[in-house]
Amino acid sequence: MIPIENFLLLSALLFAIGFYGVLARRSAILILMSVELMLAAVSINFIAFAAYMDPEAFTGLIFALFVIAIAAAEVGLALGIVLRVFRERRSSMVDDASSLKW
Amino acid sequence: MTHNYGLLAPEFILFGFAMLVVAVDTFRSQFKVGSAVLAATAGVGALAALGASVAMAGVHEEFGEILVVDEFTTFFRILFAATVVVVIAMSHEFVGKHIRHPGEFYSLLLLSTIGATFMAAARELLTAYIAIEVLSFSLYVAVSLAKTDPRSGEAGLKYVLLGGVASAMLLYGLSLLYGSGGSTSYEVLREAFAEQAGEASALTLVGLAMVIGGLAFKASAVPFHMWTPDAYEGAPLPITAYLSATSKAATFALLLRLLSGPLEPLIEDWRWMLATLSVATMVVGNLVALQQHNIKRLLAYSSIGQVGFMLMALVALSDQSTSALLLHLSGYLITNLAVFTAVIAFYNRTGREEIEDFRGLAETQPYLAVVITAGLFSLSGMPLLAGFATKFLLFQAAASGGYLWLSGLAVVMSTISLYYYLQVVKQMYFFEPSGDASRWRLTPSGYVLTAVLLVVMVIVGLYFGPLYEVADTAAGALFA
Amino acid sequence: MQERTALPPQFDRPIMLGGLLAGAVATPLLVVLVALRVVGLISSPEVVFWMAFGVVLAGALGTVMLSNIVHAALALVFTLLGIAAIYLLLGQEFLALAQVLVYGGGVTILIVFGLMLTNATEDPIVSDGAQKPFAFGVGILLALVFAVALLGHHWPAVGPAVISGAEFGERLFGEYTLAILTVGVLLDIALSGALLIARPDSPEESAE
Amino acid sequence: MTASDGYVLLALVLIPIGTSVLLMFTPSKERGAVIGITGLSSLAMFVLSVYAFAMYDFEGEQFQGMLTIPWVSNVGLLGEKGIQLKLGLDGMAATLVLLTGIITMAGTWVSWKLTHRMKDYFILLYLVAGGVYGTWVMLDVFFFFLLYETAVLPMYLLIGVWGSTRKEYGATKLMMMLVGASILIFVGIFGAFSAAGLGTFDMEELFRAGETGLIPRNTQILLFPMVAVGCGTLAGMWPFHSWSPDGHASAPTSVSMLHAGVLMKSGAWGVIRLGFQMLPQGAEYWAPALMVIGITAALYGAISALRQTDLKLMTGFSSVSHMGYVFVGLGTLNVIGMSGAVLQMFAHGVMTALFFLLIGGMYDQSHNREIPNFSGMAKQMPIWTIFFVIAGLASLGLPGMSGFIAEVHIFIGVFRAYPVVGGLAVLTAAITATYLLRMFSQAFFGEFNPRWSHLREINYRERAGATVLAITILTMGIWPAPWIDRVANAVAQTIPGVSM
Repeated sequence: MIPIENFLLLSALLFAIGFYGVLARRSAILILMSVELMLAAVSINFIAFAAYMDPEAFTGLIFALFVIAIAAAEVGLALGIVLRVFRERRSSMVDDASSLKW
Repeated sequence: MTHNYGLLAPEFILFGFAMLVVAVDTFRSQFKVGSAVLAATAGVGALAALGASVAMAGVHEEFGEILVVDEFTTFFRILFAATVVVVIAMSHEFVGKHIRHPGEFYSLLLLSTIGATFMAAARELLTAYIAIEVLSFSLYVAVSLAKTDPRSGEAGLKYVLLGGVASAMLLYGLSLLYGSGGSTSYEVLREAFAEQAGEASALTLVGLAMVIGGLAFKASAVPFHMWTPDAYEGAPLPITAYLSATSKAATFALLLRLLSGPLEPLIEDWRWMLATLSVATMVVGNLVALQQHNIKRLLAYSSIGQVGFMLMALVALSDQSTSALLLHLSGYLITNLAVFTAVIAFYNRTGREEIEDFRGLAETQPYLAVVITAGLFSLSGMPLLAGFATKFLLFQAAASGGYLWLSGLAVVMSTISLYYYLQVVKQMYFFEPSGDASRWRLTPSGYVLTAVLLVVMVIVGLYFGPLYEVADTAAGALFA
Repeated sequence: MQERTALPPQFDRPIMLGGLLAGAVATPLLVVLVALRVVGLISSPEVVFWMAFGVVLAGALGTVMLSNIVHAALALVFTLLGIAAIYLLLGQEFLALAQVLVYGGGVTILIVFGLMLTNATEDPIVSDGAQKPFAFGVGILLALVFAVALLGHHWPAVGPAVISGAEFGERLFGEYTLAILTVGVLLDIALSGALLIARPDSPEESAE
Repeated sequence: MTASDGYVLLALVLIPIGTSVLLMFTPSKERGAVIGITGLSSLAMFVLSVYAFAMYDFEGEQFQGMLTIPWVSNVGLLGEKGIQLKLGLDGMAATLVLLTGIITMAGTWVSWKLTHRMKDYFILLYLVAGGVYGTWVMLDVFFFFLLYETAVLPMYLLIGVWGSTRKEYGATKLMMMLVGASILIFVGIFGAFSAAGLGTFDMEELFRAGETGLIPRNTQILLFPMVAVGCGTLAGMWPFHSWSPDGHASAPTSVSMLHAGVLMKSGAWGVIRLGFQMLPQGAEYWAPALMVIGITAALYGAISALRQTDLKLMTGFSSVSHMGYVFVGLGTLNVIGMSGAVLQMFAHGVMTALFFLLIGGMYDQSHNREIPNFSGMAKQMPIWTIFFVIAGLASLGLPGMSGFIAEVHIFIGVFRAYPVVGGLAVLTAAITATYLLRMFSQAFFGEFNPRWSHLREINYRERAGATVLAITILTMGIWPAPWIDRVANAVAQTIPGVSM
């Protein structure tokens, strides 16, 4: 039996790494990938909690399923916008998109 | 398990009309009709939803474990439906000139309203989250819809990336709350947290902080406001108006549900967080607004400042402060929409959005100058207008809740806000117009819409009793 | 046209390098874990868990640290697949499957397409922002806060419950029908939105 | 006054505001229509004001002509009475209503010669008038404050658009200082409302709460300075007066008239209503401080006026000085001194309006306000000079003029309370006499400066306005009883803890 702490620790580290990526990276696509890491961490959390703490209602599982779906949709949408900006600017660096003050 | 889907009639109407708008758009070119037909379709849909919401006033019924339709929900439903009606009405001329996909534009407005309503109606975390994302996704797309303006895509990019981060934060917080409370249902969570009251575990606290942080982002509270000025500036103007209205109000609706429900037992733990946010938001928002030259950025920072005031009511959370907040929100929405309608009319005519460009508007279009002046004065809380009465009661509620210092600060900030609003007023009245000084006319719909909003603004400012009572009933549903 | 259409040749080297690196790290880890298992200090699922743990975190670190954007994307794939393994360990076959399909399939492909369309494959090296040290501090702090909060909590000593697919589906489409519908709206918004935004429509834009 | 006279009071507020609204829909090309509407409206206000003043029964109840319309109740933090549209007149307010009627009418006549956007000008001017009337008659703190702010707000545009020298600076400074001061009033109102815990903004209830100590004494002591400074800023109270001379210098004529003549009084009125009546225990505590501030202001204003060469600035500082007397009078805490304060509000209002009317009438022709540039004006403009001398003599408190009545009350009150301050007050009067007489001798008499031979006598509208004001000054000076009766009685009735 694996204690729940292990999963939670994994998720916490994953989230922190993702957050680091968001702050440190400049490429829009890399930031997007870092966000995906954070969302994956969330899913692990939800599933772990559901399996260990809430086996009757297991809402967490359903939550995780929705998170996966929505995260995927977010990638699609964000990439669409990246493409538009790229076409207008020929760059996918967030800092280069600077006609607005960052 | 059967659900009463009749409860969701307004949302189904919105959805149906959203699809209809897209369908009409598809066949539009074959029949050679302009985008007016889209606006009309969307407008009819929004009005129908508004009617259905009004017809359901007084209903208090639960939709399974996930939604509740009570006075609070109805209040926001009506608010959102009315807002979307106004936004559709104000955007027709603009859409023709500056929007890439009119059909999509209108259907997004309708669909996002569904998300906003569900945010107010959710009684369970999962539904609340999905509702947030429906609203946010619509806005990500809508912000990027402006034609030929490269700022639009950039704004959309920043918004979607930062929005994703905020969602992740919010979700992580929700997962911790779920882990600590063992359920996603507001009621069950409330019981679970009631046991922890006063000695909440570190897990709960971290979750709480992250949830508040994530929602603070959606409400654009400092320091989670970075996206706001950019999104406001880059977005097409009607969407800027919509961002400042519905997206904010919906976030507050959700916050109210959460804070008065599941998180209420932890009030001592989140109160100081919100107080800090409130102070930072009103100070930063209003001070940074002083340096803006672009009307959209000015309104962005001013709306940030307003969020600071609204957060104050959450800090002093009570039945009274909630009703004051709901009243203030309604007044703020009306005022903001009036200002934006006028600014859009100005933009349609001149294509300009710097504050300096408003120079001499009192000569060239005195009526519009009056509307903008009244709106800005109302935002800063000047008398005879909505802003005065609603701010008065809001600040009073905070003071009565034991936060006299906070409302004192709010009044100071409110006064500072007057200074930057005056910069706009000054341009319009004190100086002669530069360049083309001939008078011009608004479109008839522009006249009607601004006039209606102006009148409502004055009515709310002077005879706010009925609206206040409605808000009070809505607030009562939370604190029953 | 080349014969191989699956991936552009730029991907060859990273895949090979990644494989080598993963092998180099994973083999000793595997050896240690198996040894521990043989001695009887940990159980079989735990062996799998720690392996997945290693893969997920290594992939995540690769995603946020590699300066070659294509490498980073591939590292992400490792992470996402590792997470699917975690779901299996938690007894959720259905979600593991969804994870593999949605992420391993859909998202990865999307990102690779995104990279290719934005010419990242021609010049895959990106530099990070100057706020890196700050970001590092924040990341460490966040991890510490979470670790303290999580490990300090008193958790019940039970194993994960296995929820059958049937049960899951019943609840999903019973209680959460509306959520499914709403997510449908959301997906519609996202996909049609992405399409419309990405598509150049006006002549002056496409001429560019 | 009968109960139905409440509608007269309501009309006093609604007529000017209604006129504003009506003007908005009048085409700005129709100057005749604008003049007609404002003429009728100002006449109606004047008549109703005189009626209200005359019908007030000074031996009757404290508040007369009560009209209460429930507005918002039993929601949120508002209780049974909540916010009411509650009107009523007491003796002090009756006096000030009369003042407003007179000055608005005279100011309207004078403004008809405007050529630049006259319609917009009147819209704003009448909003100010409506707001000021509201502060006199409202007996609900919410509406009191609402109308108080309504009166302040249009000043920004009035000065900014129609003003003269440094108008942008003057307008912004005025606006920011006055609205900034409102912060303090806001906080004061909040504090009192919350401390009383009655859930109502009804003034009578709050007055009672203040008197009985339902608003605790310490709270009152804390809140009174906020209210006093907040309202005092509008009243030009030293050291928060600095907006006032700048504002006056840049404001157009009738705005200066209405502003110095009426609006500043509503600041002092706020100190009386929200300070002395709502927070009486706090007022008692702070009265000496108020007196010190008042006498400092009086001296400072007089000495500053002595140094000015610009006519409008001189009058502006003279206003600061005269408003200082008002605070001195209030600080005495005895009936005679406090009555003097209210009488001074009236007397100063009329005479300062006359000053600004005359200065404006002359400035429009000469575009010059420097006293040394003028000489022997009495020869060129005798009628103008006569009016000016009347105003000046009233200002320095000559017997037979309104100023005398007011100042005599204040002096008596002060000598009873604090003889030393009384001495200073007399000194101030002497300085006032000095700068006024010096100005007379420089500008009106002596060798005529031929540079001004093109100046003509002020026009008939200005003469009419000046006549009304001068008659008021003389009437009050010669037959002061109606004023004194109303005010003294009201003071004795309404301000608790006041000694004879």
